[in-house]
Amino acid sequence: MSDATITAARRSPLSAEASSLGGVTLTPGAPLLRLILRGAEAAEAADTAFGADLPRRPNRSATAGERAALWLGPDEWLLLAPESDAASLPASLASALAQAPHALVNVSHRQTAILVSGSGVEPLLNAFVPLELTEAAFPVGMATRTIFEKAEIVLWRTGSAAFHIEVWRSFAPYVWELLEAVRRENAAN
Amino acid sequence: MLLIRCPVCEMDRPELEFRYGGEAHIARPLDPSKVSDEEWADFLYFRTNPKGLHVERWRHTAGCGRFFNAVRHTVTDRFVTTYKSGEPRPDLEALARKLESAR
Amino acid sequence: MNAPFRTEAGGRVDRARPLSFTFDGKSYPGFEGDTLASALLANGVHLVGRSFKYHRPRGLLSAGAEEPNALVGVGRGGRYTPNLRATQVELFDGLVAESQNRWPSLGFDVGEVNDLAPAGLLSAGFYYKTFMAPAGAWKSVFEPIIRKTAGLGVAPQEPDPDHYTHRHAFCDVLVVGAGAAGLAAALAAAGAGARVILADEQAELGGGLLSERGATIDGVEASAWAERTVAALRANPNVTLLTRAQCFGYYAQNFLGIVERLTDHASSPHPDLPRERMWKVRAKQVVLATGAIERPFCFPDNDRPGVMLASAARTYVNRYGVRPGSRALVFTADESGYAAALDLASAGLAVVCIAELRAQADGPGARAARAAGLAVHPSTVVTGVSGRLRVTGATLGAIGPDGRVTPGQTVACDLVLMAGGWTPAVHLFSQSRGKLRFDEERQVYLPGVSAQDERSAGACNGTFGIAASLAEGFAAGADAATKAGFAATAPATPDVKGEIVPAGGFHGAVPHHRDPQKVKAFVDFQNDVTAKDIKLAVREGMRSIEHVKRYTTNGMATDQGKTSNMQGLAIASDALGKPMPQVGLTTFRPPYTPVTFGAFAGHSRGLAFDPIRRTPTHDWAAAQGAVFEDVGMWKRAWFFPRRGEDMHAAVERECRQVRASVGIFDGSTLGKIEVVGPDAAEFMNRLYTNPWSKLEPGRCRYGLMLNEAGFVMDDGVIGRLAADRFHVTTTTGGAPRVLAHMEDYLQTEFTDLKVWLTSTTEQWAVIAVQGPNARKVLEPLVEGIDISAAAMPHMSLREGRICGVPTRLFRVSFTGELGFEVNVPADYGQAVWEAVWAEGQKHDMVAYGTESMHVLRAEKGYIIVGQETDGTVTPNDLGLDWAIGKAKPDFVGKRSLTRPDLVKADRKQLVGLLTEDPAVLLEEGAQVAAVATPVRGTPALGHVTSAYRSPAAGRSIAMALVAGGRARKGQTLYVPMANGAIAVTVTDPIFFDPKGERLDV
Amino acid sequence: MKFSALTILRQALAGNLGWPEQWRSPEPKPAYDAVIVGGGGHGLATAYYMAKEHGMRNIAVVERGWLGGGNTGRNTTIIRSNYLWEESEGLYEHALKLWEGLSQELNYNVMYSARGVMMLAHNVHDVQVFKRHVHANRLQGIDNEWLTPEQAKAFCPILNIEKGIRYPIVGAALQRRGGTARHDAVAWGYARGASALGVDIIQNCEVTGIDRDASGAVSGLRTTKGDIRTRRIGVVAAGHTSVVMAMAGVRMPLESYPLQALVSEPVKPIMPCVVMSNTIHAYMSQSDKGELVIGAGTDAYTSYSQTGGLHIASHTLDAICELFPVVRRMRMLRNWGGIVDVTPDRSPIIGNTPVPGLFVNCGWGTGGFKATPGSGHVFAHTVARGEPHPINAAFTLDRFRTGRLIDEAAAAAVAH
Repeated sequence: MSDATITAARRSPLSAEASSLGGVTLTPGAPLLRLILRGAEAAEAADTAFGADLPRRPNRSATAGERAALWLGPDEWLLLAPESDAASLPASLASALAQAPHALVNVSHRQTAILVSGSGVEPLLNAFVPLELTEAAFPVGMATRTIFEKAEIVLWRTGSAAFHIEVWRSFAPYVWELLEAVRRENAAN
Repeated sequence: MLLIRCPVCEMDRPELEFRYGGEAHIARPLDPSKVSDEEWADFLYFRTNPKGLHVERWRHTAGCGRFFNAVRHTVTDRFVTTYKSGEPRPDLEALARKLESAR
Repeated sequence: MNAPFRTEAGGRVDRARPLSFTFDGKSYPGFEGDTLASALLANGVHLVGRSFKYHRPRGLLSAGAEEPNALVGVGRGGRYTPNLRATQVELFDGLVAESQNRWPSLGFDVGEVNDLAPAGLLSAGFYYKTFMAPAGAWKSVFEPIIRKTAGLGVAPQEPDPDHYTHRHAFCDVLVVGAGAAGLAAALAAAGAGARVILADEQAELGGGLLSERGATIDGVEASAWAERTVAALRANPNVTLLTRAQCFGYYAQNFLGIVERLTDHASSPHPDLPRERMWKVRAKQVVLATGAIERPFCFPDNDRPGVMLASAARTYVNRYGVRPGSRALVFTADESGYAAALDLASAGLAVVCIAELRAQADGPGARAARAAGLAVHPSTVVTGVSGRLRVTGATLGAIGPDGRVTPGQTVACDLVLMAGGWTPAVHLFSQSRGKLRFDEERQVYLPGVSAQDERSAGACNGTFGIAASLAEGFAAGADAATKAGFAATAPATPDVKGEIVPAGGFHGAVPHHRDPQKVKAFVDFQNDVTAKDIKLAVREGMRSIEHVKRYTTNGMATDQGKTSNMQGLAIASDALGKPMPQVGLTTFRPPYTPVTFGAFAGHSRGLAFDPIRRTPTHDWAAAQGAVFEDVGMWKRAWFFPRRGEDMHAAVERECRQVRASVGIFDGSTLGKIEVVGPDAAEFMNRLYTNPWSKLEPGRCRYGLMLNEAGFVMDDGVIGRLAADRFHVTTTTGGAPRVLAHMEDYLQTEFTDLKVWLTSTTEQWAVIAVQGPNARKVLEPLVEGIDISAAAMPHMSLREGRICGVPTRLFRVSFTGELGFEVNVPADYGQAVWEAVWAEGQKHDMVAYGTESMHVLRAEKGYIIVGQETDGTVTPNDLGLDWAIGKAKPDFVGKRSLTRPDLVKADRKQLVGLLTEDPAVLLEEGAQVAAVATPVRGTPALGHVTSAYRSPAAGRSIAMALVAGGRARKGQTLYVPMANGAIAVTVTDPIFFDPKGERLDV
Repeated sequence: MKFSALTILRQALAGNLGWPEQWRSPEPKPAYDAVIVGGGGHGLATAYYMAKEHGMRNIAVVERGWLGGGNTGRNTTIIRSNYLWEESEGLYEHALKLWEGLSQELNYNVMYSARGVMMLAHNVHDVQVFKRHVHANRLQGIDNEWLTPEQAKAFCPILNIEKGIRYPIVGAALQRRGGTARHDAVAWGYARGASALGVDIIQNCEVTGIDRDASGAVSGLRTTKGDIRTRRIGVVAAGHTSVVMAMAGVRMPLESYPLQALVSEPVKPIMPCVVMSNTIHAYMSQSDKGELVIGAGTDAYTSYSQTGGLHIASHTLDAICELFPVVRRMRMLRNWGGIVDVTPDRSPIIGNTPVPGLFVNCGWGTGGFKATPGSGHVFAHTVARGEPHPINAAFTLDRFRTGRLIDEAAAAAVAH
């Protein structure tokens, strides 16, 4: 679907604005084109069409320019691309993959991003995320679905002290508010 | 909270990410219309429920999303092994012997 | 103001920072670094509490977590906390504490009459034997009295204003306890490069080293060595030091719970700071260095204020600079008693004498004591004390060679110290499922075979003394680091001089010469369990230690038997004539010390208790004054009242308007699953009862899903977008369950199918436009789709645009009217909604909520899964046989439908019920009977599943599941209510437009 | 010796030296007319009623550990009978009626306390489900009434009925005759009663095998205290039923799950009744000693480990603190787990098995304690007569073949 001619106002599930406190910056992510690609047999064709090799190694991501492919399962990838790709990429992917059994589903609006960065990011996330987040255990480029207290998220480490959270839209305010609460706590410490 | 090795992610991951799926290797009859009520009840409801090694299904719901199988000791809750769906059921007696000798 | 029992110098309190606090309304001075207990003692206050059953006056037994007596309430209002141990409450300026379980005052407590009752009347288990007559009196008379007298403190009366937080943490080596062994372990492990967490319950790290006076380590005082070591650890970035952090639970796979107190010690903490943080630690290796707990002696009146553990007295003098009395009698069976005596003497207390229970008094302790001029009496026991609110003296007895006790002298003293030996704190080890072993020589349980990756070091492992604990700690830390993958060697043990190493100990009741019926010798202080109670339990046939514990309540108080369990076991073992290990050991359960509920809950509170899921158009509905209902985690608009309207009026208006013109409804919460792949249709064939192969792209079909047992699990409209792509909808509450069910079959049963499932619930905002004018509203907004009746029939699906936004437009109806469901990407939901609403104003469009949706569908006899069904209902029961693809060889649940009970004629079937009086509304859940007043015990015929006032039918309507219902059409049945039965007629469950003429327009 | 205030006084004056053993602890005889496997409340009650009402005196109860050491001594002691289906109503109401006179029947104060059990409704669906229960119960003469939030708060003053909270309370179903009892006393009271009637109660005696004769019928059992010959075995082994039944070659539709409970430190009375919330998974009462007694649903996976996960306690307590905000500063004193045996329809199996002479009473899941007297009473009939009592006739093993399930859990399922 192309969003090129849309006139209706777009409304993000998060009304919050970016801010820094106690060494941690929270930023609501900008709109992205998000595609779920399923089907291991389609991966090879997708590598070329997407422009970044889809990671075959569990829990890893690959990026090329502003595009990123996150491994979510052995035959499941979350493809992220700038919104400007919305007009062309889904169609070009679909035609490139036509010969391989697969499923390509647009989930651009299903979820939204929360960007968390700064020196205190690991203990902040570890208030709710049960995974070890040291760089040794969760290196830059690692991405996985996991639990955030009572919500499910995709957690992707984009830098030494930077994480990108993907969360379903109705859970986004919950995740944001909890992050905000613990950010205040840790700043007071 | 248990730590479970997901054979797909090839990582130890916290129990919170998983959903238990009951006893493993209970195959749905290929043609259910051919089985008797007794056999169907057995498939639906009757389980081994052992006190000891249990072969069971888990799904890494908040992870890779895959179902896989595990052998867990139901008294200690210790996982002996996990393996991908579709792989053969391990020899429990051999596993038990291995456990015994490792003690 | 100076506290009278404060030493002139010494201790680790900060004398430059005086504080003031109140206890029972009276103000006292203290210092920063005091506990409430040390500050009270400094002021000469020994009476701090009352016991549970007998309301005996009680003082401070200990200086730590094992304290059974000194429970106090601290704080005010919502921050009031009952049952805190004065020994663990850190003093801050303005602290308010009060005693508990007493009336009218601590000094004069009416409840103490229980102590005067005939000896043995309130013995163990007495309440099992009485209060049975007359029947009913238990509930009305006895129990209320017992309940009032039981309990300790008073629960807070207001909600807690504080907040709590959690943190998951990971380390190579977790060290629990920061005494000599723990510090050494942390040092060794961190030195090897391991990531270490060191947690200790106290405000200052150092454990017993902080209470040590005589010993030096590498030439410096033990406490100075501790300071130096802590500083070194703090400087290491791989080490996390947690103070005020109680490790309370040891769970499977080296997962441990630690609760850290962050604000309780501060008079005005930062408001953003949580009160407590729960650490959930996954450690590769664990070192338990949890120390040991000194055992009191069980002798008559051993509970009087002023009777104290020797180690506690030592801590008060050495660590807090407090004299716990003036004239001390030391009663010991362990070398450590002498260490206490020597320390008290150096602090200026008079040590009356040392009563040594053992026959031999020539160990290192006794020798040092004699050298210091202290009197040591071997084979001597304390047989009682005088004084009620405070000890005034003690009587001694001599143990003869036959074991009998002859009365001895009475000594005047205001402090009786007990050094009965040490019980290793194996609680966490035992929680880890490690097997304890009984040490015959010392008669204690020690860590035996490990079940997890842990080891114990120091006193908790039965290794006493600073030097030995340091050596074992170093070794344990090195071992842990090595097993965690680091090259580690144990550092050389420092040179320790001048320590008296604990050795000895005694178990069971102290022998005495007094009439056992007239004295009380306490085993469990808080629960008032005496040695006699334990013997009585054994006499009554309680042979398992668990029975003894439960019958007497020994060890079940808030200290969980830290000072009483081993004593109780020893006495029971004696009474049974069996060695202790054969009597058994009660299980150690988490938590080690009580943990705040709030700390467990963490941030899951208030509106963050569960995520609140709102739809993309929630704000619009809220602005229109919608009332919302909870469905799962979702907030759904329930109805839209106008000024002065109640729900009934609003719903009636909404329903009428939908049927008269057009309504708009938010369907976004419906579950949506995109089923894609070459085998998509075959997958649908197997998961739903209906046939899907022949459904053409662009068409929709009602789908019915069963569980494998044959019962209806979910339903929804399913559209085919392309040969290989279905847009599946589910119920709101069923969405996650349906997807999990589908994945289960796809991944583990139907692995031959090439098809994939993606949840799209939140991708789409769903705007239902329903009513005869629905097409008129949408026509001007839709681009690229011909929505005319000819081009887009009922149950079809088109892709195109609306308001410039891509849409999947369904022509479906859950109202029986012409209807569309507009799916648009969620971020555009509100904008499109507003555009539709604006267009709808030309047609008197009404916004309606879930209640009207329910009425409209019920008028048409459409079921709601979860309302007409309850997990025991088959398609046939619902009259939905038409939805079953009979030609299909198999689908999930098909085989079960032929089970004997599922084909019976008398199954409950869905019917309509019409009340004789159309104004009478049935109640949902009401039962249906064949007669107006059924005999009790007669099974009901069924129940009312849905009941509404129907504007379209102009009367009340109802649906019900009734046994053999379809054959009863036309019959009169009854719905018995509390105020009489309501007569009803059985009908078809369709109350409006039975031919569906309004749909096809 | 009959227990009474008078004997207590008399004994107290005599130094409490004259109390006899509450039950005998004999060694097993070589043969019994019947053996009950499992010395929990249900097993002991079975033996008691077999002796008392069916005249069987040559019988034994064998228990692997100590009496009442399983779920009897680990549960949160809630008693109620306001179930949905007629079969369940009959069974639990039978039990409740026995509870009402149990202390007098046994001459042992089991402290049955009819303080009321209140089940909270948090949404429209809950209201529909609970009202259905209220109506069904009324028709069967079982008390169960509907309360408004204000009435619920009047009944339990610490309940939070504010409207704006995450899961507001929109009503409640109250069974006033429901309540609690002292769990250990139930086991001890039945043991004392059974022992007095001649039943041998043998603790620390684990069953290691079940013998069958050529016809396949039960001929005896093997234990750690020797072999015992008997033609009738009643298995009442709760979470361990699958293990015992496997010894006779009988597979069961059971799975064993840990169920956690916890208590707070004792405080003066603040909680006059039992409150349950199925929607947010928590329930609470206050013991006569002052402890808040709290439970939740089962752990997520089958296990015989009597320790659960930390996160389970967290989920239980966050719910409790929402319902009762004044307890947030209260502290957890003790947390433990039991092993409950769960059937596919969450209702028990009480009756004959395919093996002649072998009877089973199991599958009580999280609801066994409340049924103790009724379960023992009807199972005694079943074992003694060889056929079920009318009250347990529907609770057959065969229902899983025919599909005639008694599904209390499904009836409360949430959807729409």
